Amino acid sequence: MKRTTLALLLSAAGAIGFAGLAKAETPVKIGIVQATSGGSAALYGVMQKNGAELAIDEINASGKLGDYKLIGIHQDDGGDRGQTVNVFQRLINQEKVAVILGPTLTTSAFAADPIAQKAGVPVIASSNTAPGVPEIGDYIFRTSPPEAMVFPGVLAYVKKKFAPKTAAQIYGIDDVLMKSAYAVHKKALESEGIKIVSTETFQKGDVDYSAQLTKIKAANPDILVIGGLAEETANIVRQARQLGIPPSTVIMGANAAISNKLAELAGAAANGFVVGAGWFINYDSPTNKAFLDGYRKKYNSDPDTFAAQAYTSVYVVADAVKRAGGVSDLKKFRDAIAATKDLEANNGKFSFDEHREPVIQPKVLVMKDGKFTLATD
Amino acid sequence: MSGAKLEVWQIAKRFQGIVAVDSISFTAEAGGVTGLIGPNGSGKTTTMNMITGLYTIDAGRIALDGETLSGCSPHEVAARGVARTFQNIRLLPDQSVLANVMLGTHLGHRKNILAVLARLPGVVREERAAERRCRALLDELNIAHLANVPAGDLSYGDRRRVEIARALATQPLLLLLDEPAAGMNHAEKRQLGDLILQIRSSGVTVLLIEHDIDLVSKVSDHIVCLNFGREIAEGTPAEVRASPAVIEAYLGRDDDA
Amino acid sequence: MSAGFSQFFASYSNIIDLCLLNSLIAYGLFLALSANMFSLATGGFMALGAYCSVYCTMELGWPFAPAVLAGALLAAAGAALIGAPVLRLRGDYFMLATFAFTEVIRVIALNWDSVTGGAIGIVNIPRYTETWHLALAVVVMVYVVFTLRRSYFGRAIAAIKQDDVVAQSMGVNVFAHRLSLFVASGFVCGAAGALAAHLNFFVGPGDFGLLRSVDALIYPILGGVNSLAGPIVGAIFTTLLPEALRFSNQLREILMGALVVAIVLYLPGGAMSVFKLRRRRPQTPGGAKLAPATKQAQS
Amino acid sequence: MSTFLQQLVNGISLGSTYAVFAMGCTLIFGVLNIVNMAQGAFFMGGAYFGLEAAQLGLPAPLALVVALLGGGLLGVLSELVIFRTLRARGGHRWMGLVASLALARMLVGVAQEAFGTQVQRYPASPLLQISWEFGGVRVQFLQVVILVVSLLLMAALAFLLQRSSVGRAIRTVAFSEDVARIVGVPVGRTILITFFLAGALAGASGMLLGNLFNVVSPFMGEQMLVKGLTVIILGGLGNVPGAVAGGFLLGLIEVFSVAYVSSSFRDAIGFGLIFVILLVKPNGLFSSFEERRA
Repeated sequence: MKRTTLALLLSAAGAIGFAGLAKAETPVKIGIVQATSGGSAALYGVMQKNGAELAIDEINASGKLGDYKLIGIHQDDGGDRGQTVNVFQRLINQEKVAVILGPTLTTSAFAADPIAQKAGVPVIASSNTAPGVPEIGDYIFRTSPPEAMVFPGVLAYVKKKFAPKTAAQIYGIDDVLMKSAYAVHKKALESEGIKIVSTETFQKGDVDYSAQLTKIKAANPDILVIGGLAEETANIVRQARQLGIPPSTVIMGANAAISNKLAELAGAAANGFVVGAGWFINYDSPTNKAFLDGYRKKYNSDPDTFAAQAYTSVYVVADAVKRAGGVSDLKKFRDAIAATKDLEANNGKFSFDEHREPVIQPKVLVMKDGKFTLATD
Repeated sequence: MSGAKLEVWQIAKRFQGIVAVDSISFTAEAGGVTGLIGPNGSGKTTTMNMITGLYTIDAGRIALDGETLSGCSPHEVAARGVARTFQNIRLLPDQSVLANVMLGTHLGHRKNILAVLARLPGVVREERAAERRCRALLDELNIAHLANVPAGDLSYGDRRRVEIARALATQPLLLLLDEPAAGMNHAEKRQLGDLILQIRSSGVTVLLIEHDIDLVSKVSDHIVCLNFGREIAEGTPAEVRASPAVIEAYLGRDDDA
Repeated sequence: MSAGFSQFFASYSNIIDLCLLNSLIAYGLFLALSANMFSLATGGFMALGAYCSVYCTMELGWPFAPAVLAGALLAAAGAALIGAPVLRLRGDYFMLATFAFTEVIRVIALNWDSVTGGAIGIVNIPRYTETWHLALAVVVMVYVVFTLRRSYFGRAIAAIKQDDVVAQSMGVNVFAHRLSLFVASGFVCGAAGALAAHLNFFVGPGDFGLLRSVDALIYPILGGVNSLAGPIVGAIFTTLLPEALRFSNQLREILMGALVVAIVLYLPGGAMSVFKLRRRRPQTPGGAKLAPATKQAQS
Repeated sequence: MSTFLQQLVNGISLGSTYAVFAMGCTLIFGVLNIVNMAQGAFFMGGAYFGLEAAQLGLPAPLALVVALLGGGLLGVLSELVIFRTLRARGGHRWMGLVASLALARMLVGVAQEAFGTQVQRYPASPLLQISWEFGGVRVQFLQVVILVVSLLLMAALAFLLQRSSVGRAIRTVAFSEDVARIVGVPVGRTILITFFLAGALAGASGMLLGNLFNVVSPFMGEQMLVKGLTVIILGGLGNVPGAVAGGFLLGLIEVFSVAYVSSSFRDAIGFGLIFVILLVKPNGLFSSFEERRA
């Protein structure tokens, strides 16, 4: 019993990969490592998988890559970095993928990216915004703008418009993304000479922020900076207003809070919410419109910033495949990715800088009547 | 080997305000068999649990060979040479009879954990000696043929024997038997009586808690009778059987004797 | 042939490592479970072992072996510290108290940025843990458990597990035995935490929460708490299952849950109980509800 | 002062959701001496049942009934599939923990398949936007509604347990299954009803919390399960009034540790306190100490 079960499991484990092999075209295998199960990581894992798969379908259908056919191989790591490493090893050594998109969590990236780096397989992340990810090695890229690229611009706008003197911060202390966003926010506030009068934290899965917000209310800050994901931010904004934090207190969010969910969950309370982003849903460009139409048609819902960034990642890959003339030489392919310049993406012109970070035009957005709109001075 | 003298002075026990045992005193002389009788709920098992340290006592003192026993935890009591059986037989049902009895040799082992992990020759010798001793005990109790049978598969009478063997494996100075005859038929009771006398002859002090007055009278040198947590009679079997208080306590309730 | 092997190893080395690591953890829990301690302290112990060993290797520049030992000893010290009060608690109260320990350690790790890096964790940890280290640790544990089981310690522990009143009455110091097992469990989990920290370049507080502690319990229970091989079987099964079911994508969680439920229902004594096809004895009537939970675990 | 009162309101409001959820957990324990780790998933399931009903246009009270029934149904399912089978096979109680955890994971997977991973919310109603301010203390209409509904559920359960024949049967089985059998209580059915009640309470609290905090997600049950376990142990396992008191107490502990110590150490303070309480009162805060009889 034991032996047969084990044998079965092993053979099943080995046999998984051969699913999408062998077509007439030259395949370009893309590993998509996104958590689609395993708790809150699945929230943005699913969005990125959707965004990437949409882009793969579009590119294959358009025929713009000629004989090259993109094959997306999605693997769920369950948000568990042990599994992320398993998946990376198998994608690299067994599937021989040309590039890996992901992983969902920064912690997974720290564990798994070194394997790809060592094997010389490029990795493009679309949700790791913590410092230190591209520093793992020269094969590691990301299309998700780090908070430090976005927030100072937003704060400058708020400072100019509202002249705040004091600020309160609240952030997710057990989330890598938010912990690093918090540090960026704090530094920016300090360098703008805004006094931080209250700092509060919350944890993943929390739904009640009233205790923290009551404390913040008592400190009466001019601005409230939230380091949270869209769902968390929405609830914090809503509860802040319910508890009577006045509209004169401007609420600002992190890049990751860009999502239509925010307006949906926070309702009218979200009006006046300020956030910076590389991408936003109402960004007016043909590329973004095509993305939105395609996404809504395929998934019957709205994309968020993670879906948008994963979508961009695939276009970066396609562009590099074209310029490198295939992926038979991964070094050449990597160089082509690194050389990405002014690619027409859903958030404007997209390039990588010399640190393999995205170069985008950060935009300052204000929530108006349930829609993110570009801030006007 | 010679047994130890057990002295009990005015011990008492309450459970949530209800008095279970109220000031009992008696002595079990070294090398003798003392019977502790009384109707159901008279406090016999509570007394036994106080002696073995399972219950803390609320008042009084217990001493073994003159040294205080009360206040010791159960394993310390056992280390002082007190072994017991249980009213509702408590064997480890999945384990073999031999393994159950071997548990009784626990205190006899002297080797430390590192020696055990290294399986030093001394450890192996100790284990073998313990096993030999237990097999000899099983032999004495006529259950050697059951050594490898899981304890849970045994008949009622055999389980009682295994429990007694386990208690004897601790090489006790004082053996407490809690209603060993419960559920036994006449033949089994007779065998049990012989066994108790045999244990007595080896020098071990025995405190026998029992319902069955005939059995107790047959094997005891001395009997203490309890009712409602109090001592109502004490003396030789003949004296206790003649006591009016004992007759009254048992009158009409003598259903299984 | 050797090329085939090296490709296999490159593809699956981490799975092998994880199977071994989880087996080690499973034996750590096996020690606790063998005296009825349903411990959720695993996450806390592993965190102590991981952070301490990483501090030793990265900050103090110690070699790997003493660092692992230091981590394991710190976790054992933690176990000794909480063990004395917590072991007085029964069943589910014990479970919650140990979980509280894990949570407190996790919150400290989240807040003590200068040592743990907070939520961001510690990155670029040198990879010192080799597959053979893990294999050796598992072999040592198998030997220890095997040897203990045939000694008087083993008999005492088995008695504590099934009926601690009997064990006490036979002279077994139940508290001391349980405390030593709890400390040993802490030591093993601490060592596992130290080895895990040096396996994948990174540690963070998220690695050591409730999920980790619950998974660690599931390994030996699923494999069988009465069998020497139970922990390994349970750990390997639970580690391979998500890999084997990866093809099923979204349905994976559902299938995994269903499989575990099926095993529990058809082999309620754990997977290894399949080798013990002994007939079930009728339960003694009365007291079934209040009887020690361990009674009649096999089918 | 107003900040203190506001925090008190926050704590009571949070505590009421804990209390309703914990009642279900403790009920199961009281009757069967087991912890059902799938209660968190029933909580999540109830929130989705209520959400579906509300989206179909059912008024909130009816949606709550749907959540109750839905949660109860899941409870019954867990008894029929897992616990009954395990009892019949004489499985170790740890197996019940493992199996109910696995069931919880399955249900989370199913919810993810059916409703997606994204957070959803209940339809907004203008009625729910109302709030009052008393000297700087904000009280929302919704908080009051939920507190009232929670208290009603507690009262209903208390009435059911103390006054009805079903309650008598449940209490008898809780006292001893054997005694229940002897006096002719249908044990199997009573246990099934207990599971239904526990699931229903979980489901109802799922919808209440979902409404109060505007959150419905497949993962919402995991944290609640931890809170529920904490509460029932605080209140004494199997002690229903203890669970209610423990629920409010935990809500207040959490809120006040944020208010007067630090939000970063909220859980450490909460758990540290529980640790200490257990050391002083090993059977929970609301139980009288009873010497263990051998």
